[in-house]
Amino acid sequence: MHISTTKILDSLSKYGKIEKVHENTYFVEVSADKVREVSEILHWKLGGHFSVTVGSDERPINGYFKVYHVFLMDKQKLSIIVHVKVNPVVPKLPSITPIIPGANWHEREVHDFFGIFFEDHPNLERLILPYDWPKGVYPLRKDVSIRGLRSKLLKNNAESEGKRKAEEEGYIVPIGPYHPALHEPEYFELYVDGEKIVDAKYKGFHVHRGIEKVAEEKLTINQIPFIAERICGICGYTHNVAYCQAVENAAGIEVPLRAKYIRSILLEIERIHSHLLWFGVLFHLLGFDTGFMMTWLIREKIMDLAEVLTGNRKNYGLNLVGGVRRDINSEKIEFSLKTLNYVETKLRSVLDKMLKLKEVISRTKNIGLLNRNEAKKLSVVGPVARASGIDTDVRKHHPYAAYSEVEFKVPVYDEGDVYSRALVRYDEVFESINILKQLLKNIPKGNIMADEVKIPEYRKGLGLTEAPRGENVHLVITGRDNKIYRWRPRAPSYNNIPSTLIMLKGENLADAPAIIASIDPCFSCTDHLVIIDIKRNIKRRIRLKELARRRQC
Amino acid sequence: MLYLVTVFANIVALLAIAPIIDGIERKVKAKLQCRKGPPILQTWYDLIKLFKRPSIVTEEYSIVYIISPYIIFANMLFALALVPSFTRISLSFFGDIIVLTYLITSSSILLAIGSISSGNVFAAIGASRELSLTTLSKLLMALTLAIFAVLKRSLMLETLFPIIPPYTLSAIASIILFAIIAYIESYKLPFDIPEAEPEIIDGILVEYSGKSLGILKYSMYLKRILFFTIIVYLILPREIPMLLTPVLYLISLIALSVTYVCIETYCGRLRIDQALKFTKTLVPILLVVLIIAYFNY
Amino acid sequence: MSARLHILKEALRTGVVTKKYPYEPVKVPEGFRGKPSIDVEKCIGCGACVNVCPPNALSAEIDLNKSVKRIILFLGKCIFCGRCQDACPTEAIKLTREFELSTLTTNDLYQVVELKMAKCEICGKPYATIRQVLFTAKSVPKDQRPLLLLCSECRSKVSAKYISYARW
Amino acid sequence: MAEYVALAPAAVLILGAIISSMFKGKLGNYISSFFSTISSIIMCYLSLNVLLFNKVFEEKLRLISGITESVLPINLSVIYIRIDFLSAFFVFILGTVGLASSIYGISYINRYLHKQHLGFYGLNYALFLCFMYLVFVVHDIFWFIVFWELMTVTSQFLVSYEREKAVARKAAYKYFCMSKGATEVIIVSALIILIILSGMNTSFDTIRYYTKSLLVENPILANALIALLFIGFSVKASLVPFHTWLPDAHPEAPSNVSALLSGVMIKTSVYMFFRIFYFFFEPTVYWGYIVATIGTITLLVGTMYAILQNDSKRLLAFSSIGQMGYIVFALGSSLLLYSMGEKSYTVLASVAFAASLYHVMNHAMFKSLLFLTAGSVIYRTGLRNLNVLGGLARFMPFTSILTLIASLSLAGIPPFNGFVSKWLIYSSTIPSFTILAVYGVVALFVSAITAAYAVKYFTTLFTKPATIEVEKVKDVPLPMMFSQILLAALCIILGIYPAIPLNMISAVSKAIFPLGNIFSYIQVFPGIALLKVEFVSANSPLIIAVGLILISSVVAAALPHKLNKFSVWSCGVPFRKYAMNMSAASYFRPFIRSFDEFYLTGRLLHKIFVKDFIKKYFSFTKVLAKITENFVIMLTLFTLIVILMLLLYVG
Repeated sequence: MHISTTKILDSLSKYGKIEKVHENTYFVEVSADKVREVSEILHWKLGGHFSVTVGSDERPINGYFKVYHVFLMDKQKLSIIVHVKVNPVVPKLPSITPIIPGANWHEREVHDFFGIFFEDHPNLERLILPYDWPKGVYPLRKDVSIRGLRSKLLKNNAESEGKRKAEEEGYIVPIGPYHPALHEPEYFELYVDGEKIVDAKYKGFHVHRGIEKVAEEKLTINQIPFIAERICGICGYTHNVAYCQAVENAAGIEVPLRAKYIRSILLEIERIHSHLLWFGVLFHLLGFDTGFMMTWLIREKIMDLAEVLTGNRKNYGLNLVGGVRRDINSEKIEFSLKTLNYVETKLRSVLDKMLKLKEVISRTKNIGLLNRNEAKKLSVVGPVARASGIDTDVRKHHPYAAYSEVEFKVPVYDEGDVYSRALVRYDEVFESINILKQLLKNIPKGNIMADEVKIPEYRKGLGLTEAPRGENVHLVITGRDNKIYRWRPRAPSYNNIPSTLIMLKGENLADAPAIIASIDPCFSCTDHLVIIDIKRNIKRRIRLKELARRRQC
Repeated sequence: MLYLVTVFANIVALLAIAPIIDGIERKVKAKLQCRKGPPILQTWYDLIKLFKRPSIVTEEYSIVYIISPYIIFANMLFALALVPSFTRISLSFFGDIIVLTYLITSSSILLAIGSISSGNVFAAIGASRELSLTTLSKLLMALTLAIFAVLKRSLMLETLFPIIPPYTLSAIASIILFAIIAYIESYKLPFDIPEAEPEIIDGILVEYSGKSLGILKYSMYLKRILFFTIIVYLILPREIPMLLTPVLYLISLIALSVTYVCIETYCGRLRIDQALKFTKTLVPILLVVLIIAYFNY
Repeated sequence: MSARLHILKEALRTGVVTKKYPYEPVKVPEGFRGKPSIDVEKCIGCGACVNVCPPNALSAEIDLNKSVKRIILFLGKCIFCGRCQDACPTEAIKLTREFELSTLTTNDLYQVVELKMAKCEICGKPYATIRQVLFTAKSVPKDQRPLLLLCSECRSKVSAKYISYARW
Repeated sequence: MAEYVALAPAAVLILGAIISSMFKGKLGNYISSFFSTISSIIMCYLSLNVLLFNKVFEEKLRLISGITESVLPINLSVIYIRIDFLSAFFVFILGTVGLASSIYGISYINRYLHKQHLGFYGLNYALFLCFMYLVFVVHDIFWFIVFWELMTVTSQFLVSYEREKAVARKAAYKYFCMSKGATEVIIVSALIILIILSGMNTSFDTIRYYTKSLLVENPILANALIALLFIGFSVKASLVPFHTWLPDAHPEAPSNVSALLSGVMIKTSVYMFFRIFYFFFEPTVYWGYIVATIGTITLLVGTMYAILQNDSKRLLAFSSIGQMGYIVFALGSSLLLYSMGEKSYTVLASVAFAASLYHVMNHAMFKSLLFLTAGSVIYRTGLRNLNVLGGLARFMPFTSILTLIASLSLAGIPPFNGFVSKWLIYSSTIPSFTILAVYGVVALFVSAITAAYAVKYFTTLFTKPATIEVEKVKDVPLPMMFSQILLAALCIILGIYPAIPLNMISAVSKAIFPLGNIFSYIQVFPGIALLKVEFVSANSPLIIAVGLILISSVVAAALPHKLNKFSVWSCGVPFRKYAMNMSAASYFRPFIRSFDEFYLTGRLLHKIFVKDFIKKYFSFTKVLAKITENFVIMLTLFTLIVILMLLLYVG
């Protein structure tokens, strides 16, 4: 049942004023009490999915706090942004988490940084700020400056650990910030009974660096791409491109086609090297070190290719608002096609043999299950969604850069276990290779930088890209004198990590690292996670009811 | 007296080559993974570095946690004394097979007690896995020893060793099965579950450090050498001249460890319940071979 | 079983890939962005690179009593993005292909370029380096060249007077 | 006076019982413990005299003839008491364990001061010891059954000592019914013997005279008698089909009593097994098979269920069943190997016989020590739940070392006594290449599981960090400590110098074992006993083993050893001691999971034989009760029977 764009816009118009910001992106002004209704329609009825919630302190401009809920309608290739005015004296807003559980973290973050209170949100505790952060200081508000905050910090009160009941049966296993299985600082606490995981919690955000505040106060528009690129240690270039596209959309700058091609080429190179890295990590977690060594051996070739094209293995540093800084001559295209053929033949022969090994299959088949309904509720993105039967891919549904000029297939599986996520990534690597070939063959002539780059103030822009881990959303509000007023980067793992808590339940302790790694979490993008519970199997009946009650909230 | 001297010489020689064999294994594994790999003496360098370091103790520790590495080391030394290595002379007496199984089990039991009493939850998980695996692999060990005893009508290693001459089906089958069990016991990859590095941070050895960790690792290498020597001497015929035995023994030792490494590099790690299921499937096979051996085919 | 043999064959065919890095130097492609270095002859101390450097690795410092302007490049903060190379009018600062930065003392990572500053004719306050004045002189029409010798305040006063005279 | 000395321990005990029953408070306990300590010392003295200096104590006790003469044709006035070698061996065990548990009881029982009547405990405890002694010593079938019954009654009172706990009452009731049922069977067989064979003469020698050759003359009757006696005594020995009472009864009794229950009481039936198979009847092949098979099943079931338990004393109770399995398996294999008759098997048969008796002594020592340590943990913390307990090593250092010794000897680790007896069992069964070889291998496997739950018992109690706040717990008072040290010392001595117990056993084997002295087949070395086989190399392994251990520990001590403390590594998060440690229940979860079928069949059998059987039994009795109450039906039934009798008489 394909709902046309116009039909959506009419049904939304009765809720508030619709304003077209740039090509197929609409801002809908909605009053506070209608927010739940609109999100219900957009997320569940019209087949779109909730993407991000952004708060912004626009008192200097129009004297209000603003909360933007971004919804992406995949089938109709639309992005709808519902925004609500919040009066600064009593910052209160009805929460949409009861309808869309995926918005849980987003609203807690807005509460942390802007002090906006969300009514009947299940657990509106502190998500990102450390527990010794002074109460009532909301960092992203305009009147708070980052200088001089250090003195106000409270003394470090370690979380008091309640005494447990005497006859506890199970025990806690901390997969903590420094754990050999996961190469970034995140903290899972698994409640384990025997070898079975009963419950899991995530307490995270150990590496939150507050880049949004730094970008607003210190950096100019053309300096932010370089910090955007360093959000993630593996998929940095997608953030760079997403930011530049957001500003270009906001300012209405037309990027030349050749620059778009170069951007897409490097995005695909980054996707291949990220997926190969993931395969290596997975084989290492399953104890199959030869696979780890072999996949990374092939990945080295891709890193060398990136080094030739951009001058650096990982931080390409290629983008500025309005275009690209370095061109690709025919000799480089020749070199890239040669490496791509080598990589493709090598991968065809080695990687699918490794995926067919008995122990690899037995350790990944139907483990860490996430069914389609759970995935839709938590609005997971990228390979995790595609492995659970949801067909979302920003390159196909919201084409950006040069993706509208190439044909490619989006792999979708519906078992939703670790093995199907591996298969999704396996197909995507080969899809990227054939996209790269198409791009390199018919790259058009032309200059690589938009001729005049003029950025008006207080314009809103939405930048979307498909990172290797999922859809990447950057919302930008341009500011005065070459600075940005508000910049909200949302990395894909931000939506994916809550789904690990569901995947981990009932699984074996030995599979926990493989499950956590299966969503390919990039913690520096979203940074971090939490704790545990103990299962008493003596009084099994009573315990289960209490566990069920606790899980509803 | 000469007898005792040769036995001690044997042990000292084995103590020297155990880490070197492990070094060779690491080198071969690296080559199979397209890596250059560390030098052969790397294991010795690690051990020496570990022996220099003081061992750190947790607040929760108890005496067992400190003394168990040394008792395990002593067990391994005694086991090595029982087994003929470079020379055929060894300390065997009637029924020393049973003492051998007891030594191996008691070493893994002491390791489990030591690691649990370190108080760390990962050590406890590793220890519980280790105990489950040891009890089952001890059953397999007991069955194979019964087969050997039935084949050779004696419980003495001395009489047992060249088991091949009567080329019966059960003799060959028992050697293959013993090789599999040796593979499981020496924690080669599909079965290195107690120290599963990524899952429970080196499980059993997580709280050990410095000297005690060095000794534990050393006794693990000795355990591997012990199993290799038993397999080698099961095949080595008795007639070869005295001088040739040490050289032949060394070559076959290296060959055996290289084959084990080749298998190991291409296997992923099994979960504890899968590993137990695998060991359970071995039991009926062993019973069948035992019955065949009884009617000495 | 066949899968494992195939991988074994593949591994043996590719042979050893790793290199003993410190002993065998790693060759680097020609477009590689290494550490920047300032060419002292060409640098005119204009500070364009200082404005454009994202992590503020480059900073400028004016020493009034010695009337000297220093451009300081601290490699510890540098992210090798090459923006300074694009912004430099005289291509003084360039990215080399050198990437090994490990040193025992941090001041190896500093590169300081000291340039004498020209003093303003009227108020005598040093306002720009001599080279910068010469460089801008080339692109300024002959009749306004004397204005270049004044600091920005005096120049605005003089040119304001100059305009008011012209109107009558 | 000398000939009354055999009765001295019994007399002292009865005196102690009567005096102590008068005092309600601590005095009751002190008096009975004092008297029982003296009597156990006398028992040890007597048995050592018999065993080592082969003195013989023999009595004929003449009762007041008036009562018994007239009523029954059997002349019950005379009680034959003789301490021959077999009973001396068991009396020695009773003496040592009794000594330890009575001294232990002095301070342990004060725990029940205000809750229970200590005098009642004193009375029962002393009588229990006295009747056990008499059971070992009496050589008269009628009086044996009397003392056997009294022993069950007194132990039943001791098990249900904590009256207010319903569990204890139910366990004692179950224990009493099962052993009562068993003694019915024994009484039936005794009657058959008296009536058909020995013509009302109840002394053991006369019975032996008749039964010795019975197997040849009338095999059916002989086998029937052996079967009845075997079933009767196997309930008390908790062999598999009848073992369900033990795991409930032993944990409920006070710890020093459960030490006696596990250590000595279940050995009384082993004593009778030896009597039946060696003293009264000849060992036969098929009985060898039956006994060995039941022994193996018992050791498998007992150990497999011991691993599941999370309650310290219940775990020990199940382990007692397992170890009883070992003893009966060794006995069975000695029967089988002896009756096979081949020359090569006689060596193995004598070794099996020695192994069985040796394991009886070892098991008595380390099991009672384990129960005493569990008791001292209960004395200090009041808890038996292994999940919650832990980390006591720092507070109770001595008890933890003693438990380490006991659990290592239970696991059968070389220097301790468990190893030698188990080692003898294997070296007698595996090389026999009969069905016993398979049983031997199963026993070897099961010994690994015993080691596993020994580890579980020791680590959960002492080394694993506790999951509750363990307040300032001091070590146990002196009397309890002394008894534990006594038993631990015995464990080590019996382990390192097997010559001592083997001499005792050889004395026993000379008396009743047809093959004569076992020393002709065993060569004893410190720490290990080897079979006298042609090619035994001359060296003594244990000395070299001890040498190696010394060397490695010296090397270890030489290297600089600085212990600096650091917090437990828990991935960078502050280590929460109570939350982050593994509970006892999840110790062997993978192992137990992999043997699910075994436990399923166990549960199934339990359901069929026990639950359904009791349900049917109760429903049946209800119906029967209804019939008997109803007068009319009874009357008609009675007349019918009378008519029937008349018809028969006439016909």
